[in-house]
Amino acid sequence: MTTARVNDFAFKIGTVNGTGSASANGLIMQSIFRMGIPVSGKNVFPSNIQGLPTWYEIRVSASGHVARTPIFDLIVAMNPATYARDIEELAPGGWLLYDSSWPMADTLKRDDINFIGVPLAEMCVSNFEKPRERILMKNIAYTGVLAALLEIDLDVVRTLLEETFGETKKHLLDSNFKSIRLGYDYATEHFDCPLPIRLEAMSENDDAIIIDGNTAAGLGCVYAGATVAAWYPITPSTSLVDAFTAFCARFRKDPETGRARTAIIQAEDELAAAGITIGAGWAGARSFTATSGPGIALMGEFLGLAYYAEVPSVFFDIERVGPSTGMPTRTQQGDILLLAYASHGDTKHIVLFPADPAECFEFSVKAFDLAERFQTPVFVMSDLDIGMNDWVVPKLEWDDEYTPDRGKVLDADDLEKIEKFYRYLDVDGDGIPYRTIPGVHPKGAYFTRGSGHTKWGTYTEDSEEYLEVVDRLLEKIDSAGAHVPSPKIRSRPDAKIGLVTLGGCDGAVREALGTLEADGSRYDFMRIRGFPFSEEVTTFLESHELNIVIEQNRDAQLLSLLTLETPIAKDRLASVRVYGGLPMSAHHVITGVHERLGIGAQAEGARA
Amino acid sequence: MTTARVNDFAFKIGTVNGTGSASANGLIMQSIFRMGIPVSGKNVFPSNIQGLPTWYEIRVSASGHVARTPIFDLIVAMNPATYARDIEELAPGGWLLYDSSWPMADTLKRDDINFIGVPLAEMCVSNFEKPRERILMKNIAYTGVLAALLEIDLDVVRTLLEETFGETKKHLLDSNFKSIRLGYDYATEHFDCPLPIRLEAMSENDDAIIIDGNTAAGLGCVYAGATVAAWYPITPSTSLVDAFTAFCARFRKDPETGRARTAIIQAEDELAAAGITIGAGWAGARSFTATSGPGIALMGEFLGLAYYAEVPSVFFDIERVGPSTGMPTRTQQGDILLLAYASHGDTKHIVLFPADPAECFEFSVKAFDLAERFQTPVFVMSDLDIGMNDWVVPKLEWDDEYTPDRGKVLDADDLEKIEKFYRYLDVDGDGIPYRTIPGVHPKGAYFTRGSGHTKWGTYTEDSEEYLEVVDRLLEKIDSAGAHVPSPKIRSRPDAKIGLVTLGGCDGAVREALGTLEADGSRYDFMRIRGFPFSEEVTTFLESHELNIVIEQNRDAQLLSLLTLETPIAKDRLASVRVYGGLPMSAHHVITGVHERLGIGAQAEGARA
Amino acid sequence: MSHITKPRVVHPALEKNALGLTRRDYEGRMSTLCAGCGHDSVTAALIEAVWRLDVEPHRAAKLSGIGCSSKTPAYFMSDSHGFNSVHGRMPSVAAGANAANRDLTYIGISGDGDSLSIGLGQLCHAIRRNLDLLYLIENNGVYGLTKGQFSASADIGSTTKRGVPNEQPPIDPVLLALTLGATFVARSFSGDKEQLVPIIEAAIRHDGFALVDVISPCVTFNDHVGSTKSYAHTREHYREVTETAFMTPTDFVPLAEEITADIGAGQARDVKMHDGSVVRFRRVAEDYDPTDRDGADAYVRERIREGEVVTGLLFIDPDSRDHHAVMNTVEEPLWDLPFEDLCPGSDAMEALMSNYR
Amino acid sequence: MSHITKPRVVHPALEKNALGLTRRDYEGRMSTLCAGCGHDSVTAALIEAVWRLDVEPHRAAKLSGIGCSSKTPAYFMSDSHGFNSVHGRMPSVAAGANAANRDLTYIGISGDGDSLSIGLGQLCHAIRRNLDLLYLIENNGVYGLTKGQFSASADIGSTTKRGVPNEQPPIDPVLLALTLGATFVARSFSGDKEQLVPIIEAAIRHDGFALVDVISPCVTFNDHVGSTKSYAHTREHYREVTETAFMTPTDFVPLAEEITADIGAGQARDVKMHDGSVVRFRRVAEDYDPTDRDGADAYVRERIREGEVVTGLLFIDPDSRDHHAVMNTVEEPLWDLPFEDLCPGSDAMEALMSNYR
Ligand SMILES: Cc1ncc(C[n+]2csc(CCOP(=O)(O)OP(=O)(O)O)c2C)c(N)n1
Ligand SMILES: Cc1ncc(C[n+]2csc(CCOP(=O)(O)OP(=O)(O)O)c2C)c(N)n1
Ligand code: SF4
Ligand code: SF4
Ligand SMILES: [Mg+2]
Ligand SMILES: [Mg+2]
Repeated sequence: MTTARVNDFAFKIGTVNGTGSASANGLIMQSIFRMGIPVSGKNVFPSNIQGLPTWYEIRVSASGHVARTPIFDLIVAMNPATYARDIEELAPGGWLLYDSSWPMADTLKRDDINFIGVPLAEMCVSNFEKPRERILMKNIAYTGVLAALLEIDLDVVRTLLEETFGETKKHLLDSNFKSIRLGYDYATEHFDCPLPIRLEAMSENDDAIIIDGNTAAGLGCVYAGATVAAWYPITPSTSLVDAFTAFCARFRKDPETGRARTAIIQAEDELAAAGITIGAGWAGARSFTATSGPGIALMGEFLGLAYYAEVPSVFFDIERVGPSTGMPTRTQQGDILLLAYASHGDTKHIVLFPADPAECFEFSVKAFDLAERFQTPVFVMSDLDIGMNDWVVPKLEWDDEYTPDRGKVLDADDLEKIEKFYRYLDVDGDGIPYRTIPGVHPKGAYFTRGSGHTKWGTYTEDSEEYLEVVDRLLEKIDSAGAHVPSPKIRSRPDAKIGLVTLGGCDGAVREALGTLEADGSRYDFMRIRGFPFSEEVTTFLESHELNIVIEQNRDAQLLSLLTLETPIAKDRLASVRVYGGLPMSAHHVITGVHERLGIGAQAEGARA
Repeated sequence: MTTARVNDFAFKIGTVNGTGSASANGLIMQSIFRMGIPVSGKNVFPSNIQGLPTWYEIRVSASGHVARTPIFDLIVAMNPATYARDIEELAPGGWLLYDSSWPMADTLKRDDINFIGVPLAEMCVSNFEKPRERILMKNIAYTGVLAALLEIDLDVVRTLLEETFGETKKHLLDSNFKSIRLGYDYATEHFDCPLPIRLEAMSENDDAIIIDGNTAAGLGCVYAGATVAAWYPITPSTSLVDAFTAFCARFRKDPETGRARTAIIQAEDELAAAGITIGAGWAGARSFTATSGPGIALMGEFLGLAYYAEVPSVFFDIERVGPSTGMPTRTQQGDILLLAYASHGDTKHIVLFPADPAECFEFSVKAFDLAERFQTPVFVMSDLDIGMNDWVVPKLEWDDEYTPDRGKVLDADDLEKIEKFYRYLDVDGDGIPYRTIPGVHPKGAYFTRGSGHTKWGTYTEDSEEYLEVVDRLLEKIDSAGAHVPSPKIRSRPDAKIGLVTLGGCDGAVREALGTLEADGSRYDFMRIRGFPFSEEVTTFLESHELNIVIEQNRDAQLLSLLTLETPIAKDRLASVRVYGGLPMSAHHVITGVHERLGIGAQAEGARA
Repeated sequence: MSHITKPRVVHPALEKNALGLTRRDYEGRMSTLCAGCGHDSVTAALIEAVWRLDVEPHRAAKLSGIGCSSKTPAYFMSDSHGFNSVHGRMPSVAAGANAANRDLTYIGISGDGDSLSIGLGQLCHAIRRNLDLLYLIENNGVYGLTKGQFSASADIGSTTKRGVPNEQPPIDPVLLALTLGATFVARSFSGDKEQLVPIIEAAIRHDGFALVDVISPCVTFNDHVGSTKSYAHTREHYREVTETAFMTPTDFVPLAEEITADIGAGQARDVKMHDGSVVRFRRVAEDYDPTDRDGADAYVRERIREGEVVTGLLFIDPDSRDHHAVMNTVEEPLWDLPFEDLCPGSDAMEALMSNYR
Repeated sequence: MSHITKPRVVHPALEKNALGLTRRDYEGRMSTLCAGCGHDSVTAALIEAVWRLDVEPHRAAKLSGIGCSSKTPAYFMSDSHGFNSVHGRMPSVAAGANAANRDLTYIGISGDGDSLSIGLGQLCHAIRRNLDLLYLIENNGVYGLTKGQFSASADIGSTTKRGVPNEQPPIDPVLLALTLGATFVARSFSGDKEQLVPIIEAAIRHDGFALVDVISPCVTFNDHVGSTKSYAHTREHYREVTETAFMTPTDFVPLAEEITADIGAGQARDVKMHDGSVVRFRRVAEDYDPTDRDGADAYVRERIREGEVVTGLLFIDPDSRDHHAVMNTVEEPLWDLPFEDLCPGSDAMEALMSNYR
């Protein structure tokens, strides 16, 4: 398996969380990126703060595959607590780098892999004085070892360190680089460097960045002009608001007074976060909240209010593994049905499904436009993998021609002209009434309520009057199907089978297509990007004998939604699901698809 | 339309709420019942406490039809504010009884109906002294008029009054009966009594009672042995806990000490009510809460916990019109999908669908058995119509052989015998692990959590360990399909079309069958009574070319659930929906079914 | 609230306020509450107060949760923006609206059930934020709309209509607010419009969260003998407090006017509000300092021990800084900032991208 | 808790308690908290207290919400029943469990985030119910598990690691509990096991809701200069209070023992608990009466104004009646009542049916 491979391998680093390994891992990832090589990183971390095993997985792929791969050619095992597991996970012929300051139990040894022992702790003890420094530098030192083994460009590493520490923190720069050199020198001295798996500079990343989805989404909210954010901390959504906060500190201060052009409110819980978001949307601001499954479960009542009272508002669901508290630091797509139909009674919501940070940015902006156009809550469904992992994506760009679509808002002039304003009247026959912003004009005042109301905006308990409004709502939301991001479709002539997916499964499915088609089979591919589904989704499904829906949850929730919300016959949908909490890999997809089609070994189930 | 009809007509009484008309209406309903005639009553009341229009609808049907009928032969219009509407709603040839103490505007008059003016207020003013009495007696007096017009047996009325007031409140008995006589005498004197629509004693009700679903459900909880009830008031569920409380005061006091054998806790909100219910279930009690849509929407997070941590608990959802606050005093079946899949992540829940108070009683008991057998939250889905209206049902019976199914519980003896207890281990291969009650035995202690756990009950963040548990959960819940109440099926030879419904639509659909089959057509009928669906549900669906699913919500939620959870092809399901907030009538079903089949006038849509 | 500065015309005979509007212009839809419900009297006081303050109707937002009390916003100021939200969650909706547009006058109406049970967390946190909002609780000790269950403000020993006594300690919104750092705390009675109106006026003008707990009897479910929230009980125990010359603010003197010294100087105490308005306290107990939080708290506790219903404007923090001040947001309503001021644009984006390489 | 009457063996040298169990038998899984986290010291104190009280492990239920603090139940008493529920909602789960089985010892562990933000409403209502529960808040002023955001207990002026000061008034669980009628209120410090252990013992024995607010520093996110919940700050301001001879209960003397008068009679004050146990207060300020709610409240407020962290068992209501007493439930655990006592049976049904005709 681990034959000589340039720019095409995967390795991971196992450490203890809270020991500063995050910066070392980021440095390695970024160095490879700066070498122009396609790379992706996945952080597999525990739900605690300090002292437990954590891994950082790096995949290098000249051909640009970004999905997680569960097979590792090299493992940096810095955590004795996970030696056994790390050793077990290594591909035959692979390399295990460990800290040989302490001997490794022979029982752990495996014959078919290579052990690379470097006395990292020892080296740091003899080269650094302060106890804290000794611990931190140990984690930096393996960077140096890896640089030698994999041929990471040391100049790039040095430049990155310089950028990080600048002139002011020169001492840190020095100690960091010193420990990297220690590792590097030790490795070149003691081992055959480089390994058969190694790096070679490319120039694939000139127009790319490394970014996580939450940062990109936070930035999207800034660019969309959101001014009110309400939130309650919850993994893995917290960093979205953190990013928004940081960007606002940079971009949203009044240059003269230094005062904030944004209100960012840490709410007391998710119910309050939803209420603040809705209150602000009602009062005319672009407002949002970010949360995860448990938060959405708590927002149910408020979501129904926003739907029925038609209040624009944006909700980010950065999903983690459910049910209940589940595994807060693992990824899943388990809230699809919940988002589509959140709240009691008859409701339906617009949901966007970004696949990577670039789309997180794009769809954040889109979400506000849709929320205001359709006067309703809009969900952006992301997940821990997209939201918190490092993705290489094209540089984000901004079109200065963009103006926010505030939807059908009557301003003071408009109101001046009309005789009387009725908030819930479908004047144009498009299912969307006009709204007003409170305080703008005396004629714009109206009463908002979650109880039965007529199209004139008055209270009612009358069947017919009630029906007029809820029937229009259904029509309104369904009409949004034509405005959500259209699916990404790749067609082959004569393909009889469609692979259908959404969100972060994208990379795995696209990568799998290569293998699946290697035998001459032909598949079409569709990644769905929004709900309600557009015509194109139906057309795609209808044009294949079988559509295999690939997603990350137990209950085939996307397949369910397609079943309910498109005319496709049920026997033309099949399911591949991966929902153990780690990002999907091409391997999962291939075995899953083969299994559905009765091809090859059935051994590995779809649930792996 | 209003030709002579004995024991087969409908009338309604329009009054102002908070004026004591409820007891008069109950008296009329009960008198007809005591005359042995099949009767049903629907209370159409506003969401406030006093001063708004309210109606009480009574349908008399010798053939035992219980569904609401929207066509009235007689209206008692006691509320001038609704004269116009009441007059409009009367069937041609019908009778409008009103208080002629004040003249009725000529503009309101209709030529094709009969006006019966009785100076009720005047009569009461000249016959009663106290102002309060004068008002109250006015509402009783129309009972007397109706007795004359419809031939309600005055002896029955008198007996009922005697039962109500007993010896101690003789003065009330007298004044009530006096005012009834006033009305009766006036009517016999001034009008041709009886009307062509009239009553005639039967003996259909010897083994029947009049009861509402919430009372019956509350009684069911007593008989099931529930000891902890937690709730937060919300229409239309409040009366369920009120009934439970009253029954416990009667049946659940320690005979010696007078102390309560039940804890009934008015929680601070629905989240707390859910938490208390779950905590009590965990600690070994049969516990429940009752709420309505908004409450369920708030309980989402807790429901996921109970599902994943496998805590038996019973949740009554007495539905009202959504979304959001909606119409709190109107009925709907809008929470079907919410209940089936409540909470974030992959979840699925057992739901029971009673159709009338008798089943409310029966299914309450069943719900506790299922909750403990499957160690999971169980919903009983009722609604305002079933829960708060007066239904004539067979007397409730109790089998003293019943013992609660507490499911797979290890008691002290069992624990003594085993080596080690693992809470989440599927020992028997049925998907259901054993549980213990806290405090019973040292070996029974275990740790309960909503976060990732292994089958051994320990914390995990590992994919495989996580999957073992959630996969078993799915299997466990699906296996409950064989244990929920089986569907009620009525089959005809060669019927190609199945009518499928649930809950309170039952009466309307069964009544409609008569008309639908009048032309020789043949329909099968299935009323679904539980989810997950049993094999019989699938078999029924599969054996019909077309299944028309009749339900009370906008979004065809039962149809959706059948689509997702049975193998039936989508094109073999069609939908009839009535969701304006009033109970379904046969009329709605007939027009809806005809429309689906392209028969007859398409004028009246299904959404009526 | 921060941006209302118009002086009012006070000649009592004039029926129009400075905006040329009559009290009728501040009315709402017909009440659907029970005849005699305390809440309708509160509505009348609200109408009087906003009329006196010359609030432009369309510049006011009325928010509520769910309950009989929460229907109040429908019954005044038809020409204002109303939001009847969900049960117990009005504070968060108000916080969001206020964040988006700090320039409106925010009037929140709640009930004791809405505020002290399901909504308790939100109430407490709105206090902490010092959200610029009049938060008026129509407190009747019961859940009216769901037919008379005890609420969390029911006093120990207070009985239901059927005579069942409450045994759980009440949550007193006044003590709670004082404990949580509220900057404006008052209690009044729906039956005392004279006292209530100026309190509402001051509360609206207050720059921050103004809690006004109004005992507002429920005639249908909690006005019987045995109830401590009945008209009779409140009048009786309320009067006592007034007789002991405890504090009530009786005159709210806005900016434009001179302070008329119609009472002995020794008896009056003026507290200046952020916008220069003055709250004058009369009939206040000798050494009562309405700006001393702990003192107010101790006094109220002591009087409660004596079974009294202390009413009046009990505490005010003249240095109150509302949520926007804490957030240091710009003066303009956020919702209305020009998009150019919000969107960094393509150049900034390009520059930013270098951080992600 | 109502049904624990076993006396304990107090000879300090003995390593076994009356049940023959060592402290080790009360330990739990290895902590996964940060090295030095205050919460782990609280765990140690909990172990000591339950060991001393001879709590039978399987007769105890440990409940929590979500947070670093809420993980505590996993770290003590492996042989007890644990329930790590959902964020902020432990009080309701505990209320349900207690309703079903009043015979267990209920130990609830929460954090300041869990208790004072998302869980504030439930905490307040558990206090009102006087739920028989030790409710221990591991209070560090931040959300530890989500990486250091301010919680609602953060003091005004306390800064984040980066120096950003908090500007919202803190919710003080002690003042809150006193205001809401809590029957047992204490504050302690994770760093003072000597003080904490007897407080926990008394709290467990208390017949009702026992709030124990423990300042428990977060070494990772809130132990820097500028934080008012750091070890250093707490030690400093905490010591002062002790020096001023403010109250701390230092001896918890259970039923079976005689009260040893090892301190001057004038300095000691004994409060007898419902089960005959006694809480002895020493080093209490001269005229401090730990059974005077309003007095306690005023004292704590005054000391807070002086910047002090008042610790000790601050208030106890010896007449406390827990939720079951208020509900007047039978003595036996409800879950275990024989079905015959619960189900009225067929005859009763038949009789009842006549009411519905
Ligand atoms: C989530 C939710 N739960 C319960 C209800 C039912 N409900 C409506 S009003 C109310 C209580 C109102 O009491 P309060 O706030 O004191 O108002 P009042 O009617 O007494 O003025 C309740 C429980 C609801 N509307 N929403
Ligand atoms: C419904 C929900 N929202 C948010 C979270 C995320 N969360 C986990 S712990 C926590 C805060 C914990 O703070 P605290 O209770 O003070 O505990 P500490 O970690 O400081 O001990 C939050 C917000 C969650 N688990 N559930
Ligand atoms: S029920 Fe009570 S609170 Fe509601 S309107 Fe009637 S009197 Fe007022
Ligand atoms: S983050 Fe803070 S509270 Fe959490 S374990 Fe670490 S030190 Fe303790
Ligand atoms: Mg109330
Ligand atoms: Mg904390």
